[in-house]
Amino acid sequence: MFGEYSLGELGSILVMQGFAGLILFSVFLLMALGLAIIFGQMGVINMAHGEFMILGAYMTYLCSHLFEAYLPSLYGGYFFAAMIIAFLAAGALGLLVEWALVRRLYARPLDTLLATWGLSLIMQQAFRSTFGAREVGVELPQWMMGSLNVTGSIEVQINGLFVMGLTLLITAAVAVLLFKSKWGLQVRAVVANRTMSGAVGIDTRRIDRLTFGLGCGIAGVAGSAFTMIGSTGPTAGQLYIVDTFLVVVFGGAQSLLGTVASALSISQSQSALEFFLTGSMAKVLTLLMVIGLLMLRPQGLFVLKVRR
Amino acid sequence: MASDTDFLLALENVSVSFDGFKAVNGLNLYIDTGELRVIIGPNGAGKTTVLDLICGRTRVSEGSIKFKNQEITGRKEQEIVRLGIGRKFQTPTIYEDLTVFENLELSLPRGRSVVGALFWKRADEVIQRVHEIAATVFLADHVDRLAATLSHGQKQWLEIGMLLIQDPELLMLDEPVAGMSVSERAKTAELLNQIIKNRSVVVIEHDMKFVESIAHRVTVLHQGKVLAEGNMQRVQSDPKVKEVYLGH
Amino acid sequence: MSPRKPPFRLATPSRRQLLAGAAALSAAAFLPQRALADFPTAQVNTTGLAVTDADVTVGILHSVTGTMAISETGSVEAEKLAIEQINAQGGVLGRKVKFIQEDGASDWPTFAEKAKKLLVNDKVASVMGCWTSASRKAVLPVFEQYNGMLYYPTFYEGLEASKNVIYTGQEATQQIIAGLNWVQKEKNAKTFYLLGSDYIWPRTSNKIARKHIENFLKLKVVGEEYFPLGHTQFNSVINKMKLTKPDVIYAIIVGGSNVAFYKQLKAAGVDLTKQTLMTISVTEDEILGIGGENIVGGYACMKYFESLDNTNNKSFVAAFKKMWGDNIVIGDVTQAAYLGPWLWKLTVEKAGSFDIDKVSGASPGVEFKGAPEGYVRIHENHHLWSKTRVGRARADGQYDLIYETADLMEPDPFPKGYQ
Amino acid sequence: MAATRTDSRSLELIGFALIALLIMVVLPLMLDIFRLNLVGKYLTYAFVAVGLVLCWGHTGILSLGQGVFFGLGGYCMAAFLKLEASSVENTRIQSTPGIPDFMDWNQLTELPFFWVPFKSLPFALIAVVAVPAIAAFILGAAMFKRRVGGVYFAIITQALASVLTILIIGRQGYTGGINGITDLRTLLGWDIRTDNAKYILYFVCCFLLLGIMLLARFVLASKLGRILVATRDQEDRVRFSGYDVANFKIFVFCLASAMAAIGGAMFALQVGFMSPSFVGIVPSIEMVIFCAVGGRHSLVGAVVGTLVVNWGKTLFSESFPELWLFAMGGLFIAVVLAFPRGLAGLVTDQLIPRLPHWRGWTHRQPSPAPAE
Repeated sequence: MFGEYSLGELGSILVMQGFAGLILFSVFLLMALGLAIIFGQMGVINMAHGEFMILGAYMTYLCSHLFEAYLPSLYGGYFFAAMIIAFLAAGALGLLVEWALVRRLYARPLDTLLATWGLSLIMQQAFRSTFGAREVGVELPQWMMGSLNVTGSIEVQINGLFVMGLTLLITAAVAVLLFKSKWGLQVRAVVANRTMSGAVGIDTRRIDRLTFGLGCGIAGVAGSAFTMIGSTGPTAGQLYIVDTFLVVVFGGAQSLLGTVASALSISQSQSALEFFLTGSMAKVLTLLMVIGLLMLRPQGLFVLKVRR
Repeated sequence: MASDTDFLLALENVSVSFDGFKAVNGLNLYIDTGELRVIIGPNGAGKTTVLDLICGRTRVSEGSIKFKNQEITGRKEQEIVRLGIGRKFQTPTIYEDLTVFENLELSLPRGRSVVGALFWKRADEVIQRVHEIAATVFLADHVDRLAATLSHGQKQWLEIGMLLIQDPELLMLDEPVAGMSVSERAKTAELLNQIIKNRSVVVIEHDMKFVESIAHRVTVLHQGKVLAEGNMQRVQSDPKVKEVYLGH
Repeated sequence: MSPRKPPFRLATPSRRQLLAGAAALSAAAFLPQRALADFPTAQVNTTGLAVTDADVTVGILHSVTGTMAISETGSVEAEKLAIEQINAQGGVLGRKVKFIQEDGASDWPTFAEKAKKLLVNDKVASVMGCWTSASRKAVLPVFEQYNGMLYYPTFYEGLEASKNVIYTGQEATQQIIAGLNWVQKEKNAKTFYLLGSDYIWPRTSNKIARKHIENFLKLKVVGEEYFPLGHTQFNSVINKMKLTKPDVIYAIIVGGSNVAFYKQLKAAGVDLTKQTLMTISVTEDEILGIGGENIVGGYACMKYFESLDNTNNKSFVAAFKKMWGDNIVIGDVTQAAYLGPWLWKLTVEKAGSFDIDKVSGASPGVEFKGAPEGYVRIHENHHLWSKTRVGRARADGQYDLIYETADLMEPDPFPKGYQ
Repeated sequence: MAATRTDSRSLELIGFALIALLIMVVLPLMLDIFRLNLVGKYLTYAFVAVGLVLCWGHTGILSLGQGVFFGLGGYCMAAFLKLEASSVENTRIQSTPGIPDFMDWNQLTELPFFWVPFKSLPFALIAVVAVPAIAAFILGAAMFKRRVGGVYFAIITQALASVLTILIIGRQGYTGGINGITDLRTLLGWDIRTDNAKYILYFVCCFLLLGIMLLARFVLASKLGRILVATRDQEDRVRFSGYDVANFKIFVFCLASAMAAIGGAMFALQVGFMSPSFVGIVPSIEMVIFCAVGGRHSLVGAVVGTLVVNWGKTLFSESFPELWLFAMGGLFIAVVLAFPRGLAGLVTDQLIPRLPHWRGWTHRQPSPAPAE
């Protein structure tokens, strides 16, 4: 297949393909992180996750227009403001949803899954009514476009680097929050034993709400970041759901490390398969592999053995 | 590895660890036919885990468990049940959406395959047996009630009844009197004394008074190991036991 | 989005719409005016269609909800504009055109149901509708069974010709061959990389493209690849293209994937002003989502661009924006949808009857000189003779016309040698 | 719980009779064939909903991939019909006459081997049930034996729906691709597109649905039905009563899938085509919605829920297309939050206890007393 290319060419493609895999990894991880936090805390999948991401994307779109109109001099930096606004907007909506919907369903995880699906329908139509049915184009500041020349033949995408950096930052922040902060301690306590945590004075409802809000907020940031690589439209959130859910489920509940490892393994295999097969077949094979592995390790790849 | 045994149940050198923590550590435990054994021990001593190991809910990391001189480690729960081991859980585990009658009927050791269950007939002997057991566990007047509407004590009895109807050779009860009123406890003790006549029973219990009222032999577990074994008096006077368990 | 429409609406033009109609009047003034008295209802409607002395009812059948609403909205708008304009000119055979709009809801059986409702319950004289091939395939048996006329606006894969359908968009060979010839000649292209979303239109189109490239142009295809609909990760294929260095990237990617593809292409440092890329799936509508800055320099090959410089098009664009707002862009399909009502009107007037069989039979040879894309004519196979054009994308989301075929391209839905 | 189980049993019988009356008599008298054909299409979804009552409502297995089985059943039926419609004389203009049109467009020159058996109607009819049931068996065995359940099962079935959709769309030479298998005409020479045929098919569909409801009723009323409920509430206890829980789950999942598949086959017959848009994630979840709205525990409720939601969808999308998704989403949230037992629960929990005569109207039958 590659006989006609020089070794140097193949080498640089290999490097770039590795980089593409890393970008895919960052994308998967960023998509899945918010969901994983919620899944770990409540054991439930938020089916409106994709719509929270798109909310973040629309916030970015609005921001770019606001900056263009009122702060043209700061336009180059609008993206940072947009991410913060996306986080706040999606997080606030998440808090609201938790208060109005999810907290009533903690005893019924499958029902939460269904209720959040209903929510996703409503959010889609709300986007359509507000922003129109067409996709909107989110313009990026010039400095975020294009790629860096590492050597003559190796180029890396700036926005890919940006996504990787962002993913690293957010993952680290979540890890610090989970393992160093009081909130994280309480979250871990609630995950381990909800009743006991309540008994020792942890406000489990508050923890749930904050966790859900944080998860949705991270989804918003992810959505904001994905305006660089994907489309922004009322139904675009659906494009991400299967991948996201699989990453989270594959990683297993209650394990941040699991989510990271799962995103890494899925993205690497997909990226490698894509290079040798067509995109369609790579996707099918990746999904089937994940399903097959999940059957072997039903509780996810990276779950500790505990007494049930 | 393990030798042949005359005991009904023999645990030899059994260990299990959860993520590095050894919940049960080199445990040896032998139960005779017709014996009533009470296992006591402080929280986290590994009592429930021992029951989980015997009935196949948790896999042993090493060691051997033999029932009627037959290795049962690695078997599935339902197979172990079919060999004649019944298990009652700490919290009442019954089918709340079914009636008492149906709860007992489901526990009858017949029609356990898919086809058998689909074409199951309520023969007269089945009905008779269910009513018999219902009477034994003080629920004769409640057979048509939804299990969800029973009192906590009645639920515990129902679960014991569901085990009885399986007619197991070894019955394992995890805190059978937890949450019962004083009079219910007395009745339960009476019930246990009655049903152990033709089988072996392993009981986990915290309530010392209750233990005294039923126990033949007591095993004290501590940190996944047997700390002491013998009759109630001897165990209670053991200084080691006093230190870890009874002393405070 | 316009506010909700009652399902049944008498098209009484508002002042604004009247103005729009007047604009079209000048463009179409040469069309003959026929008076009601010449065409008594009993004579022009022998099969019980919804035709009275005062009006005639047609159907509009597109997705207003669901995933396809994004694409189909423009077609609905264009068809409504054309109907307003026809009414402003005095209607068809002296009758006002009323329309019943149904929502296909992006769901193919719904399309079939609604098509049947329009034909059986409402007895509409014709239907302007459908967008995806799947929806057309779903309604086709209905139109053939209940004998209706469908005016279908989208460029599509071909392999179909029905007496009950007029295809106002281009079929694949019309769109592809002229573009490939041009790119060979102008860009001196030798190697091609074919991409597409994984379904019938891109696959069929790429097949035609490959045959043309290999068998007729004697050039080389260095890669061909398909992605599931909705795919958003293209870095791997971009790397493969960097390795194979094709002279031309030939992309037929649709929907949300499109946006991801062009953004990632740009981010990977592929500059479309240097790397030739040709697409047949990106109209001005799609550029709204992609962002002009991400596709600037790319070539699109189709029959219409909003920027076409002719009087028909100028008044069409002006009327369209007056009716639907200045922010709206007009793509190839939207223009083709606009042709539907006009072609139907002209055919009815040629046939002197609303009867489906007569309209179907009279269709070949009907010409529309007022078409925004210029002159079109209906072929025997119910597709349109039309010119094919190559445009280069600008940063503002419009295309600059680079090339157009000298002659009308003949529609050839079952191309020999390309299958 | 106000109504006792015996009450709800007789209630279910009444509901069953009412449903039969509604779909067999009232609707055919009230509606023209066009609307009736629509109802027929909705009823095919009710097959899926009835299956979901078994495996979700009673056993607690939520499958978000029932569209896969609906689709497999529909494709098996459509394969037979398409082959019949693609006779050599119907397809003269093709380069290879006698094969389905989409194969010809994709340069296939002969029928793929796995299409050949579908020339036989008996084979096709068996395949309609067998193919999805075998698929469900493989999936179920792999999952339930390994004790995969709950959210994991839901997400995996959803991913499968996505895989199958990609495969059908991508392998268009063998499957008809995104356009599906269209233009189905006759069944053993009998034109299924005429009004007459549509009436007959509608009644066949009704009979099958009622038959399947009776079958489901039989299963639920048997001891197996009680084991399913027991499994949902206390899976461990069932295991410690000596049952192999996985076998029961596999059985009910296969049964539900076969039911969905029969629905799919009736869909292909009545609508006249089959396409991947009924296989994917969205239709699969919508079918769960039908079931939830009607009441996930009630067979009659599932059918009513399917009819109500679809009727609402048609009504809304004709009059207020913009509001449809709001209404659907809102309805769904409301059902899950406020009426988890759905419409059926509203009737049994709210309406019946308020009817003054009800309690005298049926009497509780005690369970059998021991024979003396």
